[in-house]
Amino acid sequence: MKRLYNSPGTVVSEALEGIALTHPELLRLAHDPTYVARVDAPVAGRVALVSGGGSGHEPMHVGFVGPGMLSAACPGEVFTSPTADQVEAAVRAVDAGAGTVLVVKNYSGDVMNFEMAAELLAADGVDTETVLVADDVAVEDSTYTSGRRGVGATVLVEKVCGAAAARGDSLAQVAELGRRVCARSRSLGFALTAGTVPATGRRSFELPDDEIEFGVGIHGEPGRERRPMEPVDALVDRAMAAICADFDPAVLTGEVLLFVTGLGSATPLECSIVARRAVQELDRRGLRVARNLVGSYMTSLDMLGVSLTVLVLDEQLVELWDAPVHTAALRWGA
Amino acid sequence: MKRLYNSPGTVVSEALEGIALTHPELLRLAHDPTYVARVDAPVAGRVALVSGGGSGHEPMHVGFVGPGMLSAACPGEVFTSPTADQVEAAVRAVDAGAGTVLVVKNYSGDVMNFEMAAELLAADGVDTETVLVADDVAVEDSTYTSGRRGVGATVLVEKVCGAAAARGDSLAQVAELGRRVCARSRSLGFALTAGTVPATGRRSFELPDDEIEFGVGIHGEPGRERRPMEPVDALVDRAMAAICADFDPAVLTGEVLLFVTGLGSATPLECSIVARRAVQELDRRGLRVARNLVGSYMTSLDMLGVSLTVLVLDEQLVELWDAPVHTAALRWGA
Amino acid sequence: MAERLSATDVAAVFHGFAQAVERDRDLLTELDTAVGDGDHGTNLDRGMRAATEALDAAPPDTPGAVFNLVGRRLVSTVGGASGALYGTAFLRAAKAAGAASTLDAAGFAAVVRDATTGIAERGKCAAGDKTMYDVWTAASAAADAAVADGLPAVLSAASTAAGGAEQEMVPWQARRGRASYLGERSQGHRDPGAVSSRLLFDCFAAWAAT
Amino acid sequence: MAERLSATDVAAVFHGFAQAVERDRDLLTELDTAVGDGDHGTNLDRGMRAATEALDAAPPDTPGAVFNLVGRRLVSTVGGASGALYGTAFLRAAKAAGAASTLDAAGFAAVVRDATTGIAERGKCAAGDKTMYDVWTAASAAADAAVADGLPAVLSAASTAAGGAEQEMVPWQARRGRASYLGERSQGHRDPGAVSSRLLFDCFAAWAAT
Ligand SMILES: Nc1ncnc2c1ncn2[C@@H]1O[C@H](COP(=O)(O)OP(=O)(O)O)[C@@H](O)[C@H]1O
Ligand SMILES: Nc1ncnc2c1ncn2[C@@H]1O[C@H](COP(=O)(O)OP(=O)(O)O)[C@@H](O)[C@H]1O
Ligand SMILES: [Mg+2]
Ligand SMILES: [Mg+2]
Ligand SMILES: [Mg+2]
Ligand SMILES: [Mg+2]
Repeated sequence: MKRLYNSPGTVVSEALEGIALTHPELLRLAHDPTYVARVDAPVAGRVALVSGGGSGHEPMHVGFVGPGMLSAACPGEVFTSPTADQVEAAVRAVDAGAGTVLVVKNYSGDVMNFEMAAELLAADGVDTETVLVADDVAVEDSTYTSGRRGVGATVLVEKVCGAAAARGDSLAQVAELGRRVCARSRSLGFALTAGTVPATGRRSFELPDDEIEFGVGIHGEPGRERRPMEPVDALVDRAMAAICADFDPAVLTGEVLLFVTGLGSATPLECSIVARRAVQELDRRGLRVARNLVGSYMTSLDMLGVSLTVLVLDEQLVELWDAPVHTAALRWGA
Repeated sequence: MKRLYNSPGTVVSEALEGIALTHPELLRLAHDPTYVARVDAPVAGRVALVSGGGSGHEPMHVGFVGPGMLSAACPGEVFTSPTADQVEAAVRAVDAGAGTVLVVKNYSGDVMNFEMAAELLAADGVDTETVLVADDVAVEDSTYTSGRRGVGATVLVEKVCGAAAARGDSLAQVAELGRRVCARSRSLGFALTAGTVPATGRRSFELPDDEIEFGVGIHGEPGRERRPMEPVDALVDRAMAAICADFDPAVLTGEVLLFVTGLGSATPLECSIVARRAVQELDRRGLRVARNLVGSYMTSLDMLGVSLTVLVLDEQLVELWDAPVHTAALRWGA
Repeated sequence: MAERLSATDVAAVFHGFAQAVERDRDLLTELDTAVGDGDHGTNLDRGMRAATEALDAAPPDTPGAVFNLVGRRLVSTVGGASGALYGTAFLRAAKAAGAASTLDAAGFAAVVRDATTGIAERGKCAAGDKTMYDVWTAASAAADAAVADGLPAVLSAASTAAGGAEQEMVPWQARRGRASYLGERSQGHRDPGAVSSRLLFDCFAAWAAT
Repeated sequence: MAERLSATDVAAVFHGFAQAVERDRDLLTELDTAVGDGDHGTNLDRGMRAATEALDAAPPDTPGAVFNLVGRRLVSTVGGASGALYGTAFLRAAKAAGAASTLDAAGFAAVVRDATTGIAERGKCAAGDKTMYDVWTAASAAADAAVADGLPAVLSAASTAAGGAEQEMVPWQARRGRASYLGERSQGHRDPGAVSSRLLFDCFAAWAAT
């Protein structure tokens, strides 16, 4: 399959060079090991915030590095979590002595590599706290699985923790807020086609023209269920039903934040059509969409699909969401 | 082909509803005729700025409505210019008595419908000035063609004119600045696949796996030339050569703005890889990329490709580019 | 055979045109996909549906009023090049028809002549640019030449000339509209607007033949 | 047949493993595409290239130092679950091997035992979860049981047990790693990490057989 690459092996490194070249006032790209940090890090007296994961999900995470959000991001190869070295080096580069919160999506590889890094840092007196994001209701959370995957809520955790760190919250407070976002977020995605992995030049899975994968992840894993294709409103309703059913009913009231992310090839037209129905559905359930974010912020290469996230807001979360942020992909108030 | 639609006929109207529902503080959607206006328009004492065109290019133009950019946008059906009615109604809604600048991409349909609207408005005493964007060097500009197409420079014109209008420039001044951006901008795009038109569910053109269209437009028109597929760096070099060769050498010096827009399905990884090479190429030619914008800002449904635009800067253009803007798709300083 | 077109007659022709456009919608879109952006059939179908609905809702009582209503509805609902061009053409036709209750051979030829000028002005196009204008000028010239032979002859001559022009243009290179971006690659393709214009003149001729 | 593994021997085995991974890279990636994210072959190939380059650049002089260098390179270059797991396994193996200049049957069995425990701790996995851990436990148990029969017997028993376990797991449902997201749909697929682990034990056995 044709793509805009030079060669499969250089996709990540060339893209990172491109990002660094086009955001010199914001970002610094480090090599061996690879990470991307705020130019102004470490920021004295502030908790640092580091995340990372496999590449192929852009703008996450590198696009969220900057004032009000991440201090650094560690991009792995496509769909491959970063190495422990990358995480360790990034934290050492941005930690200002106030400790570092690690935002980790719940995938075996990510969890293990961040954990190894945290062990190495702890041995050296660098404090870290880990916020584990596991919001995907498509996956059963039981002792017989690796637990839920981390998807859309990751972006929300990074925004909220970034704002908390910027205003001077302590390591424990920033981590606590991140966990609060996790506890109040649920997500679900569906896809009409898989993404095209650079290394193979092929889609991770093939779907007939009348079928979709419901409950997909962002790494080309097939979803939990293969279903017949339906008009998008029906798919959104189905996703919303699964998301809402998973919340404790006592929590799911009042104001919510709706996050709709395209998974790669969904056009802005399609994202808006999905957002329309999602807002209507939440409204029908008596929930007010007080904040929203719609666009392709967490992707899976060129997958055609969307992922929906609902975060139940409270006053503090609204304040932190609204706080200024200045990153390549998300910017307001600055 | 599967897409995230309910039905081909409702794509535009549902997407507009979605945008309005998710940006109530920023935008107002009017029906019969359809347009999208800033909630705070008309802004007293300020020149208004109206653009529009066929849909399928999102976020352009609706995503650029807001303080510091467009006063209103008129979205037509997919790849179909808006009607004269839409333009007329939008201008009437946002004109504050200081006149309105119309940003028109040079396509027969757009030109004629905006012209009809301008005639109707003039008859009623509403002053308009038209800035015609025609930056695509892939098209020969001669009396034997409809002239060059308007592509990427449109976004730059809207940003610069929006900033000029916001600071209080007169109708003539705002239009003059828009024409200045046009005179100093050149663009070229290439695509590996065409977009999928909702009405037919098919790609506008089919390309074999080892060929590309060089010099494509954004409406599914084939390009000027079908070429063998090459690594993306070679394609970027080829596009840059065409762009730079088209400038008056006396103009093409000093600082430039580089705009790389994905055309629909180009991933952020791909856009960054393209941007990397484009910056390097401009650098090699002794030009400094003082400002840049990289992302999918002007698209052609789900076309897989990119379009490159170079704008030769001067002090005033830098100032207007940097001025605050608050729209759904472009936001800084606000 | 009728020597005069009434308001009802003109409305009937537009109903026929709407049906023809609906029938050939995919063909028109197909032709526009090859040289343009693939919307001409959809565009015109949307517009003619709106136009015939308006004609049914409040049937106008002069040919001029029919042209005016159709022109206005097209301007409001089509967009694109063809919305502006057909809209302008029919609004000019309305002006040429004035308040007369019927159109005879000379009246019809005058209507086509003014509509054709409207297209040239709106499209800034000339003969040989390979657009709908080439079909309209051919039809207009043929209509003018046949005025002495009466309305049915005028309508039939216009239709024949339109068909001939549409075919003759195929090898040309487009110099206006989206097809012009293709340069030499536009050669050998039928122009979608020329084909739809030809359909319109066919509908007038069909009315005369019944 | 050699009763002891020297540093050179262990390095030779890792060279063999690197070749086997390069040869079977597409198979491993294919298996990972079916139940995971399609990178296991690429991941391990990248890591083992880096590891063998490091071994060639500065050949370590104890088996423990070989394991340590390979473990470190994998931790630095692989990422993903397998980078952490193989990295941890070999770093633990290095500790178990200590400063000894060679490994005998008991030494090798102890190395495998500690590496296996490292995988369990790092992966928070248990027997039956359908991961590489099932292959390692099977190999470790077989190695322990064969210690009295000498090193070649230990290596051959480990390899046979690894192969048997890898096959036996196929119908199981995965409970750790990406394959677990598939639930019942993971049944009937080979686990990529189990297959690569099996390759490693085959390489040790192949060394003993030459
Ligand atoms: N400048 C022009 N002058 C005359 N006719 C034109 C011009 N531009 C386009 N056309 C006609 O319009 C037709 C295309 O109509 P349509 O596809 O509906 O609009 P658009 O090109 O805006 O998509 C062409 O086939 C051609 O006949
Ligand atoms: N929690 C775990 N415990 C033990 N082994 C695991 C665990 N998670 C994954 N694995 C092993 O790792 C293999 C996948 O490796 P790889 O594809 O390189 O990493 P990733 O899953 O991060 O893409 C699986 O086949 C499985 O054997
Ligand atoms: Mg992986
Ligand atoms: Mg069109
Ligand atoms: Mg068209
Ligand atoms: Mg994998």
